[in-house]
Amino acid sequence: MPNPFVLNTTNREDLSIMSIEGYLDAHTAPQFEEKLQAEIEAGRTRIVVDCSKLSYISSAGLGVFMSFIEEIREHSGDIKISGLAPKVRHTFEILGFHDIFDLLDDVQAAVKRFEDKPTREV
Amino acid sequence: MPNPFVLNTTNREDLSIMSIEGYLDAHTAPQFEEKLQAEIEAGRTRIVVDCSKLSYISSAGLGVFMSFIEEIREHSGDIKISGLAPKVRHTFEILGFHDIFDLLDDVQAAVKRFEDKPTREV
Amino acid sequence: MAMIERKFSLHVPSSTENLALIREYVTTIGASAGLSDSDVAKLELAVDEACANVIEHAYGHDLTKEVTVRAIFDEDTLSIIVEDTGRGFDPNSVKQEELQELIAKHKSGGLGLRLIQTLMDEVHYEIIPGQKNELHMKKHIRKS
Amino acid sequence: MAMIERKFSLHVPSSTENLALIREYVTTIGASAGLSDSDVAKLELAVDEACANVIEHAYGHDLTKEVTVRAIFDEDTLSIIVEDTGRGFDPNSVKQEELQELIAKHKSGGLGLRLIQTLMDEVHYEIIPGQKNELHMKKHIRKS
Ligand SMILES: Nc1ncnc2c1ncn2[C@@H]1O[C@H](COP(=O)(O)OP(=O)(O)O)[C@@H](O)[C@H]1O
Ligand SMILES: Nc1ncnc2c1ncn2[C@@H]1O[C@H](COP(=O)(O)OP(=O)(O)O)[C@@H](O)[C@H]1O
Repeated sequence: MPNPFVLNTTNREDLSIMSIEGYLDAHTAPQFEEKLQAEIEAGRTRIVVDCSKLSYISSAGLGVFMSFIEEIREHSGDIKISGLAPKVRHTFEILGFHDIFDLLDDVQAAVKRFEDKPTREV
Repeated sequence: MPNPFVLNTTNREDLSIMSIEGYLDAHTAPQFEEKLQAEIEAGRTRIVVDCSKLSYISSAGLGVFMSFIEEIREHSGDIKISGLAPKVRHTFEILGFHDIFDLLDDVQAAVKRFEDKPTREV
Repeated sequence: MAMIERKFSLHVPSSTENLALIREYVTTIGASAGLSDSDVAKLELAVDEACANVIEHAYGHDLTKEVTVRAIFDEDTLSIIVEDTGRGFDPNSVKQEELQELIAKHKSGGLGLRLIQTLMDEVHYEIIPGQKNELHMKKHIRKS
Repeated sequence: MAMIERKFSLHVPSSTENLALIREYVTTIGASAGLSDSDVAKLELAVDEACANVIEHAYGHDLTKEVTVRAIFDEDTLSIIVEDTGRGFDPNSVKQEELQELIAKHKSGGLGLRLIQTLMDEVHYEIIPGQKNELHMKKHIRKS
């Protein structure tokens, strides 16, 4: 397939761990948006997005993080982002996302960060 | 690089083991041709071509095998081909190369075949 | 030895499903032109953003329309031109909002043009509304 | 739901270094069109052979010339047209020699046209020498 994108969600106690794989671009971002929306509607606002298998992100993907973060933090939740490959991390950084989001090395560190800092001021 | 091709030659007693990697197409076939020619000119006509890392071959690559095999067998040598991936093997088979060349699973089997059958009638 | 200009063009239906094809096309050409891996990644993202804008804004996801991506390189510079025949727009009137502002408004867009500006060495638009809109982007090729 | 025809085209300088780009282009389109992996591999090889012939025979490696690869698909069929404006030739007068014969003559070529014929479902040439030469190839899309 020319545009492989895989999304898996695991619910672990009060955390949702969403792992995204492949390309997150204007074509696949709507799928991610829909799943994230569903978590929030289910009242699950403590979310780790595991990007360790994400090979590419464009602004359409970043836009999904951007549009939900305020609502999530208003509910005392957060999105912690883990496992960014250097190329993908660079795209987050160009736009200043590292100042807004906690970027962690792996899922374990992201889960731990929720203990220390369950939410952030926007 | 858009067209990665790597060629390595190891001389082991009276055998030359050439391993080819990447894409063998009309762009890269001349490099393979040159190296094979050099082996023959150096009197080394017992050659294993290890294709286990070859991901693609077109008729330009097959043409190199085709053009040298007679001369090599006239010198009581042979080219044994090893490790073809299914996709690459299919291209050899479409054109009937499996009737002309010994295709072996790996380098070890190719070396062994030289003991049993040092050359073939064309 | 003077290097001749090498010209490429790709024409695809206006659909986001073709962004992956466009990215492969520009990354392969970028590598051929001699860009570093990191510059190839910048090129990939800038061209993706430009084409996503054409598909979404210029053509409103009309699959019967065509996106054109031209590439020309010599030893110094790789130039990309993204062309559409859509409605056009005035790039100078697009307000660049701060990330904080976009977040406060729950916006999911508004990041593309600034990415393109940041990633490429030279960027300009040539717009003839209703006829042809071109986004010209250049990346200098650093000698290694 | 009737599927609209999707049309793509790629134009590249006539050089074997661009065969890798052409292969990526057709394999991505082949997968989008719904071909199986094995049919995508056949398409890749057939188009490579057709373009290598254009670069070598139609243009004699003249980098200033252009190779065009068009692709059109609907739900049933993927059609590829490889175009050149080179010298043209008479496909019917090309002698198809047996592999044994080619080996006996120490030939390194002469395998491309038979590969194209074997790999694709329909093949025909439209030749107007000196003006435009087109190799039309079709692959039927099997429903899975
Ligand atoms: N090719 C285009 N044709 C028409 N309008 C465009 C084009 N590119 C950008 N725009 C306009 O510029 C705005 C900002 O674009 P951008 O920064 O990429 O953010 P986004 O696309 O996410 O809205 C778009 O919302 C759109 O109104
Ligand atoms: N696009 C083309 N333009 C001109 N001549 C061609 C073209 N394609 C094929 N030919 C002719 O047909 C012959 C056979 O082609 P082919 O079977 O691909 O073998 P090869 O290219 O290895 O010689 C070529 O040698 C050439 O004379």
